[in-house]
Amino acid sequence: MLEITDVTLQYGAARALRGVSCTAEPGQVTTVLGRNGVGKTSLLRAIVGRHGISGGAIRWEGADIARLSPVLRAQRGIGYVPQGREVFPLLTVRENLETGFAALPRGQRRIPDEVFELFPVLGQMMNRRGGDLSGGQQQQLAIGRAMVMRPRLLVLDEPTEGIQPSIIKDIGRAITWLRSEAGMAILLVEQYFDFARDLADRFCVMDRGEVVMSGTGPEMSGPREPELRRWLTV
Amino acid sequence: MSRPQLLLDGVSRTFDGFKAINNLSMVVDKGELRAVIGPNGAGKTTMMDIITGKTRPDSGKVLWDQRIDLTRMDEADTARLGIGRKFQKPTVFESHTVEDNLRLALKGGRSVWATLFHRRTGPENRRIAELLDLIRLTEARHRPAADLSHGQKQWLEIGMLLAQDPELLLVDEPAAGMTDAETMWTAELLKSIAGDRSVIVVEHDMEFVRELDCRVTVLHQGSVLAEGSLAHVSAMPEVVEVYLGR
Amino acid sequence: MTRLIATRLIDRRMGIFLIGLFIITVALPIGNLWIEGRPVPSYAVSLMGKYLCYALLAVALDLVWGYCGILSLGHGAFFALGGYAMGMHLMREIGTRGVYANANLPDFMVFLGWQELPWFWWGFDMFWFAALMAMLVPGFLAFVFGWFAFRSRVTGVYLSIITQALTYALMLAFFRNEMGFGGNNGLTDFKDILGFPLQSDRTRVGLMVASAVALAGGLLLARWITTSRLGQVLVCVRDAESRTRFLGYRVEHYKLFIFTLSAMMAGVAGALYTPQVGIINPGEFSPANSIEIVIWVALGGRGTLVGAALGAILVALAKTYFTGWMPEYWLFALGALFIFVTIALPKGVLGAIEGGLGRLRPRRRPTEEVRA
Amino acid sequence: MFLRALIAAIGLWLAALPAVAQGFDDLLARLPQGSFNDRAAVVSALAATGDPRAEAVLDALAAGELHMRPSDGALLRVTGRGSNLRGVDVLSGEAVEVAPRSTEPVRVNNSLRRTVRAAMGVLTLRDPNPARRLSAAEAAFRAPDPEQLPAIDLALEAEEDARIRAALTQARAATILRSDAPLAERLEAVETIRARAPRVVISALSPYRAAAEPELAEAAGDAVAAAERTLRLWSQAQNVWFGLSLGSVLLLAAVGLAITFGVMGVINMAHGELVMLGAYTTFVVQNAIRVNAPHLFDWSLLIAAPLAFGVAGLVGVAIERGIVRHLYGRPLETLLATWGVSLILQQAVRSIFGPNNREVGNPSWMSGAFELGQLMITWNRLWILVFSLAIFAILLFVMRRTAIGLQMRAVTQNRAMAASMGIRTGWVDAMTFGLGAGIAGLAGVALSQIDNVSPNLGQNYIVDSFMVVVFGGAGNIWGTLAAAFSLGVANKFLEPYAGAVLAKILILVAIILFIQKRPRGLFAVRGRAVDA
Amino acid sequence: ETIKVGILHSLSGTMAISETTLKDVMLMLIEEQNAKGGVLGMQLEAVVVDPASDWPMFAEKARELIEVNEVAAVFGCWTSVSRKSVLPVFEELNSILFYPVQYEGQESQRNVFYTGAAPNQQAIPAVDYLMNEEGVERWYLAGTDYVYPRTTNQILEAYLKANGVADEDIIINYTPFGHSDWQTIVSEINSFGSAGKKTAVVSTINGDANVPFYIELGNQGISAEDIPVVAFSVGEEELAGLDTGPLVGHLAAWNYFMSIDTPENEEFITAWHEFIGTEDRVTNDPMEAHYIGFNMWVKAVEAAGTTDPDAVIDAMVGVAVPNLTGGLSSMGANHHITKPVFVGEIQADGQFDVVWETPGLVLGDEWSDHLPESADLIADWRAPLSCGNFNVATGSCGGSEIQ
Ligand SMILES: Nc1ncnc2c1ncn2[C@@H]1O[C@H](COP(=O)(O)OP(=O)(O)OP(=O)(O)O)[C@@H](O)[C@H]1O
Ligand SMILES: Nc1ncnc2c1ncn2[C@@H]1O[C@H](COP(=O)(O)OP(=O)(O)OP(=O)(O)O)[C@@H](O)[C@H]1O
Ligand SMILES: NC(N)=O
Ligand SMILES: [Mg+2]
Ligand SMILES: [Mg+2]
Repeated sequence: MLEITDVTLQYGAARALRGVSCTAEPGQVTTVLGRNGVGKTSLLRAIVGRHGISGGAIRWEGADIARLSPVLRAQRGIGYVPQGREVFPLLTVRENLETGFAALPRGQRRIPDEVFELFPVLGQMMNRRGGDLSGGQQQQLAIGRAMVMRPRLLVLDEPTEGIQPSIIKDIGRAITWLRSEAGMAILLVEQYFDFARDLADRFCVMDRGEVVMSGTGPEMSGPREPELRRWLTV
Repeated sequence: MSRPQLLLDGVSRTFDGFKAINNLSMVVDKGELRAVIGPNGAGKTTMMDIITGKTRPDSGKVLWDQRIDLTRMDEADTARLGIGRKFQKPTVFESHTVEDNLRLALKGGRSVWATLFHRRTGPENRRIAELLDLIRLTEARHRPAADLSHGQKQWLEIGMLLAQDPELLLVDEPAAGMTDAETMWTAELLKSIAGDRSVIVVEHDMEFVRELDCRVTVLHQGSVLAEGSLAHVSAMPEVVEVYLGR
Repeated sequence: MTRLIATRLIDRRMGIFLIGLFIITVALPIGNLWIEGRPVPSYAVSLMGKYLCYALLAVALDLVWGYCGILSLGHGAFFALGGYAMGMHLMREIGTRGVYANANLPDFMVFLGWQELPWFWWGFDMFWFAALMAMLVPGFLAFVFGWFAFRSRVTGVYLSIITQALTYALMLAFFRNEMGFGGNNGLTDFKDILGFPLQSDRTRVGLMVASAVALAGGLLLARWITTSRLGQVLVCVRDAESRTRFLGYRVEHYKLFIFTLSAMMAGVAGALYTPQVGIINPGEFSPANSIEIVIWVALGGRGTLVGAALGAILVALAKTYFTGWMPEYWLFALGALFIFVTIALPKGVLGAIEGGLGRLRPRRRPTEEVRA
Repeated sequence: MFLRALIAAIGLWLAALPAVAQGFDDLLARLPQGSFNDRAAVVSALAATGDPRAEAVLDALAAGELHMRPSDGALLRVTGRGSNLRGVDVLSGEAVEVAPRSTEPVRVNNSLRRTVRAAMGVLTLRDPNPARRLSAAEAAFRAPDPEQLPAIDLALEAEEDARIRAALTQARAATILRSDAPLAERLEAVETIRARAPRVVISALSPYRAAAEPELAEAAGDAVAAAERTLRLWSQAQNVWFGLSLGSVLLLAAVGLAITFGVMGVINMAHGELVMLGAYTTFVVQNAIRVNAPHLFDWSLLIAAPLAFGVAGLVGVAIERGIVRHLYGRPLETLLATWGVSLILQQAVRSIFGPNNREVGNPSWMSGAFELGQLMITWNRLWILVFSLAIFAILLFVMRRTAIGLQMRAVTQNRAMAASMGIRTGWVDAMTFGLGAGIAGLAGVALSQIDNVSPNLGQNYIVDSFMVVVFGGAGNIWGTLAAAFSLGVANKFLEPYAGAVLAKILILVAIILFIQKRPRGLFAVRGRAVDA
Repeated sequence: ETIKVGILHSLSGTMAISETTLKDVMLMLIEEQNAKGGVLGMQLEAVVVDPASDWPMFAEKARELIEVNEVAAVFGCWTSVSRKSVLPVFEELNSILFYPVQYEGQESQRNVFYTGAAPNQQAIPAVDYLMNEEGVERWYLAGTDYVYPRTTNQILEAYLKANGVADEDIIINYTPFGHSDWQTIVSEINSFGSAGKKTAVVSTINGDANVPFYIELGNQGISAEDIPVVAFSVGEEELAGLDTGPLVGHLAAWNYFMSIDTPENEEFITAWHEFIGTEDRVTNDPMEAHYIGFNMWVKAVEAAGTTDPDAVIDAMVGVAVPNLTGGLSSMGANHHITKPVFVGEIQADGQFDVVWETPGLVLGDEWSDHLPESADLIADWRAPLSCGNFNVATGSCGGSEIQ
């Protein structure tokens, strides 16, 4: 289980997170919502170790990982799909996927079939360079690449951005599958409300670097929905 | 009758043997708002690259205002003709402040001498304030663009596009990374611009496209699969098959 | 309005630097010429003059590299061309005082058995012509070179390496006696400039002051450009060239403008340098020299103008001092200095000074370009 | 038996010439004096006396060890210097005491040595050792002397070895040509010589193009012209070979940089110094071998190669961990820091090994040349070409086919994302830089065979190697290969016409122009990712 | 109180390879002189600076030595361009420079004493030797592209043609500094040399480029007996970096060889080995030049009784000191010295074996008689002429030195 307590994060003098707490449990999807610039990405960056935190604790599977390097966190089973895709532009699609092997023991170094079932286009474009793919294809590659790592915690930053509707649906199905079949803990940042609501077991809403509201998935469409929607409008 | 602002005729482009654009033809009238949808990799962004002169087509014609051949122009030329573009992946000038990003985009002299002797004017300042307000970055106006979040950069790009005041706006996925409410608001904004200006929008968010309420072109494998109202195209089984899904 | 321009041009760091420069230009001559016992040896005067030329050269490079992202590894070529233009004039000034006492031909031509002055030496007997050429020749070369390269969108390391190829080719060409520029020895043994003997202290002081004025002028001009809208466009080109095009700016024009201007500044620096060191030879074209200019700028602080000037002076000073103080080990010291500055002072010497003083508001350094 | 007869025959013949009809001792006394030309005559005469002591005298003379003791005019063979000075009386063969500076050397120069060799050739034409007979025949061909004709004829008669017979026939032809034999015989000689390699033909027959007899002049002219035509054809092949060989040197110098600069994007100004370290490692290894195990000398390069890889690689790792690591994200500043490193390494080598060139020898398998048609192929160039291609192949394999190669590329394209994929970026960075540096070290081993081993070694290659990597297209290892060889070959085709300086200028201008056409090098990495 | 002596040799950069040794030998000479009681009863103090193979820096450092350190004389420079760069400084500040390297001539300056060879002390005798003793008729002049080779070759070309060598029997070829790929040129030499006439190569190839040149020569099997190479810039120091086995018999012309067997030389070599701490280091011609120059300076200072430059310059002319090859070298009125000329053949041990020498000492000819422009010029720094470029045809002192 991932437990985030009271985390603060700064860019120079500017604070992006002010005492954020939330959790993500295996077999559950936790979604983080919030307007632009409220600190969602910053929170994920804190979790995967892209950016150091200046206060609070991040615990994963019982151990404090806040001081660990991103590599060690990856090796502890944290997979990351960043905002903006960040595929390796000059590696082929195959090679991009194979970068996921680094954190795996030797015996498990193969690309799971689910990746190609979910994103058939990747299978067709195995030898094309990642950077040449279309925006949506790159997004699919980024998700596929994280799946190759077979993580126990999957951190997704707006994974539906730029993806065609039919595949969004597939991604939704995939997340459900990963959650229930593979028992993964999933932390999902999402702007696309309906998509988030369909998947969420838990949610939290951020504003100006703080968690301002949280609850269970079903609560997203209930009496609390108007309040929730208010946090998402300007 | 309306005059075609932009005409693509039989445009093709191949990358290493892969046909990204395949005999694509399309007409956009002056003042028209047009939505372009289609699966990932259908060639939407590449089409914009061709219109703006970033990519040269292997064959086919691209006509601006019925007479100017865009395939011979480079990016700066097309921008000067009045074609503005927002990119799928937000790209802003990171070491400039938000305000300066807008100022640099603002319509005006683009030559070396003009910029060397440029002075700020009252109207210019007012327009900047207006735009900042519109994209809700007034507070961040003095921050370097590098410090913005992903979504904020999207907004800044939209602001820069508006600042250019172009004849034709090419808008690649404006709603990505926006909340639903912002998405709707953006749709309103684009609708209000159309009429005066021509607009081509690429988006995967069907709610947004519905809100635009305009003619929709569906691209698939580099050519037009269907064209018509959203209701019309989304009822077509091919479109459902390759794009919308079940 | 003038106040406005002044504040735009002279921020705190520029102000402090110009004041320092002014003090030096006043104090050194006084100490050298008018105070009893001459506390300032002539040695120090011409040394300072040389440093100031280097500083101007560094400012020229900072203009293209720091603000427009063009890493020129061939700026020494423009400097050297300026130097040669002035050197040619000084050669012509020698007249019949050369060893072969030939009124028309410089010594090396007599020696090579040339009968008449080649056409490209015509006009260099006039100072104004040489001074003009010191700017126009580097400017023209930069213009032609840049016109092709920028139009073909040669960028990054590719541009850097062809600028290096340019200066390397020029070095080899100037080595050749057939070129008519004195071969490997270059031009030396100058006598006087504008009628003033080069060996007199007053002339030396005059040249140093001229260099200081040129440096101050260069700095202010560079500052004026970089703080204008054009300067902002240059930064756009540096950070996201392609995006700049989509806004309708013709990137190649901007690059060409700044590159040519910078080459002309480098030419001026070279023209002032030659009479002060007394020799100009193809060694100035060597790629290593051009790399050293980049080193000055990086050390002082890229994209700061004043930092570039400071970096040039510091490195030159360190070299002068170290080569005399520990001739056998000075490379260790200089190498260590470079490493130390890069690692410990990421914003260059200027950044460190300002950070250390802490009084000046922290100015954001423009982010680096991602890949050279 | 035969020898004696031969010598007697020559002796008789020579006796007819009054100038040289002198006693052996007389001649010996005249050996140390006069001009080299005078003494050449004395040498011939000495050989002609047939005196068996002549061989010892001439042998010592050819070796440059013949001294004369002014006190009594005795001829000694003196070897060694200083305290190891040893003397032997050449005539008696007895050891004698010699004090320093008590004797004067009998000077030999190249032309005298040639005469001595020819004179001794007469003595060795019938030597039991076939190799000596062959070289005697060759010597007779190169310095034909009509006076030796009878000796050659006799030798030819008795010779059984086909190769030596052929050589003797050639020698005979050359000698006849030089003599005043009848025209028909001399024309026949021209035909005989024509069969030899073109260069030899030119050298042997050119003088006769101006012969008094028009037929002879024409025949010689024909033969020379034909030989020149053949050579001109071959010279194109030769240019290609020279070009490939120059290309292999460029490739060696650049291939390490193709990693540190091309792949990692680090402007590594210390690259040349890493090459230099490899060369110095070779020097140290050879020195150790010379002192401790001279029989291993031929293996010295093979021993040095892994060590050079290790030394340069470790220094590379140290540079990466100590300096470059702090500069990812500010790639241009690596230029400043690595320039500093390069200054320090240069001065360190200068302080430790001194500023002078150090001697690194060629093992026997890297010395000399062989001929392929009319191509002269030197072994060291050939091995260097092979070596550079082998390094290239290994490198290509590592980068393209191994997990670490994939990780190297991933890390350099996006360090943060690679870390998030669980790739140990620090380790991979160190290994990548270390690999590039190690390969630079290997290049140093090869370059030590054809260039100076001095503190300046690195500086001589740095500009060229950046040029090659960039011209080929940074980031593309194949590009580096193509660039190295195309620049090499182009250079070598230009050089004969333009001269070395102008050729180099032209190449530089060509690079500038070529980059206008292909702004990202020969093998540009193209596609969306790069023009964004 | 001490007398300061400046040492202006590059200790870093491309020329360090040659010049560092000269700095060391100067330190040794000064140390020895101090052990003998110094000069004028004062100890000498060496001031070492590093001009870093950078020509303008030579001028800067020269000025520093004279103005700041107030040295009595400077021993320094190697390349001609470095000398050209410092000339105005020595003239302006009226100090003394000893220049120890063989050079192209065409210069005589009041403040400079040229202890290296002028072309007539090296190039011309060497060519004479090849013509007369080896019967060479065809000439390949290979040089690095800079002033010394260019001038030397120009003089040689004039000289050869005057001696009846035809145009087509001379090739002049230049290569850039540090040229390392000699395949084409060596093979061209090979072709040029196989035209049936005795051929020789005259090499003015400089410094670093020599090692790869000789390696290629050896590997392409060009032996000295076929095509001898005579070099003017290759000495013991350069050979130390080479396996000389394949090069035996190739030639060099100098005024000194380490192998020359005289008591003075033996003493010098012993002292050198002791000073430098290893038996591996060789001695060479420019070292001897400094040895001669330094001893001349000491003698002139003692004679003048002062280190005042004017007095010393006047006292220098006519000073004679033993050289290391058994003769007595003296300073001419043209500020060049008299030296014997030796032609030596390379031996397998990296030393040279003298095969020929001039019968007596030869005075350096500052203005070559073989070039029309300088044939009428002479230098004589004694009063009343006191001129570095006196034109005997016009009877006037043309040029910079007259006031
Ligand atoms: N430079 C290139 N090299 C190779 N293939 C390319 C290149 N540019 C585009 N493509 C290919 O062309 C196709 C069209 O790409 P494009 O970016 O236009 O798609 P798109 O319609 O914008 O998709 P998305 O909705 O995902 O943004 C893709 O399959 C892409 O891989
Ligand atoms: N590198 C940075 N340096 C300085 N400030 C930053 C940086 N990155 C983000 N910020 C600021 O931190 C705040 C939080 O940014 P973050 O990227 O976490 O937002 P977000 O919630 O992910 O927004 P979006 O929905 O637009 O992606 C924003 O105000 C942003 O301006
Ligand atoms: N004087 C020389 N050898 O440069
Ligand atoms: Mg975000
Ligand atoms: Mg797209």
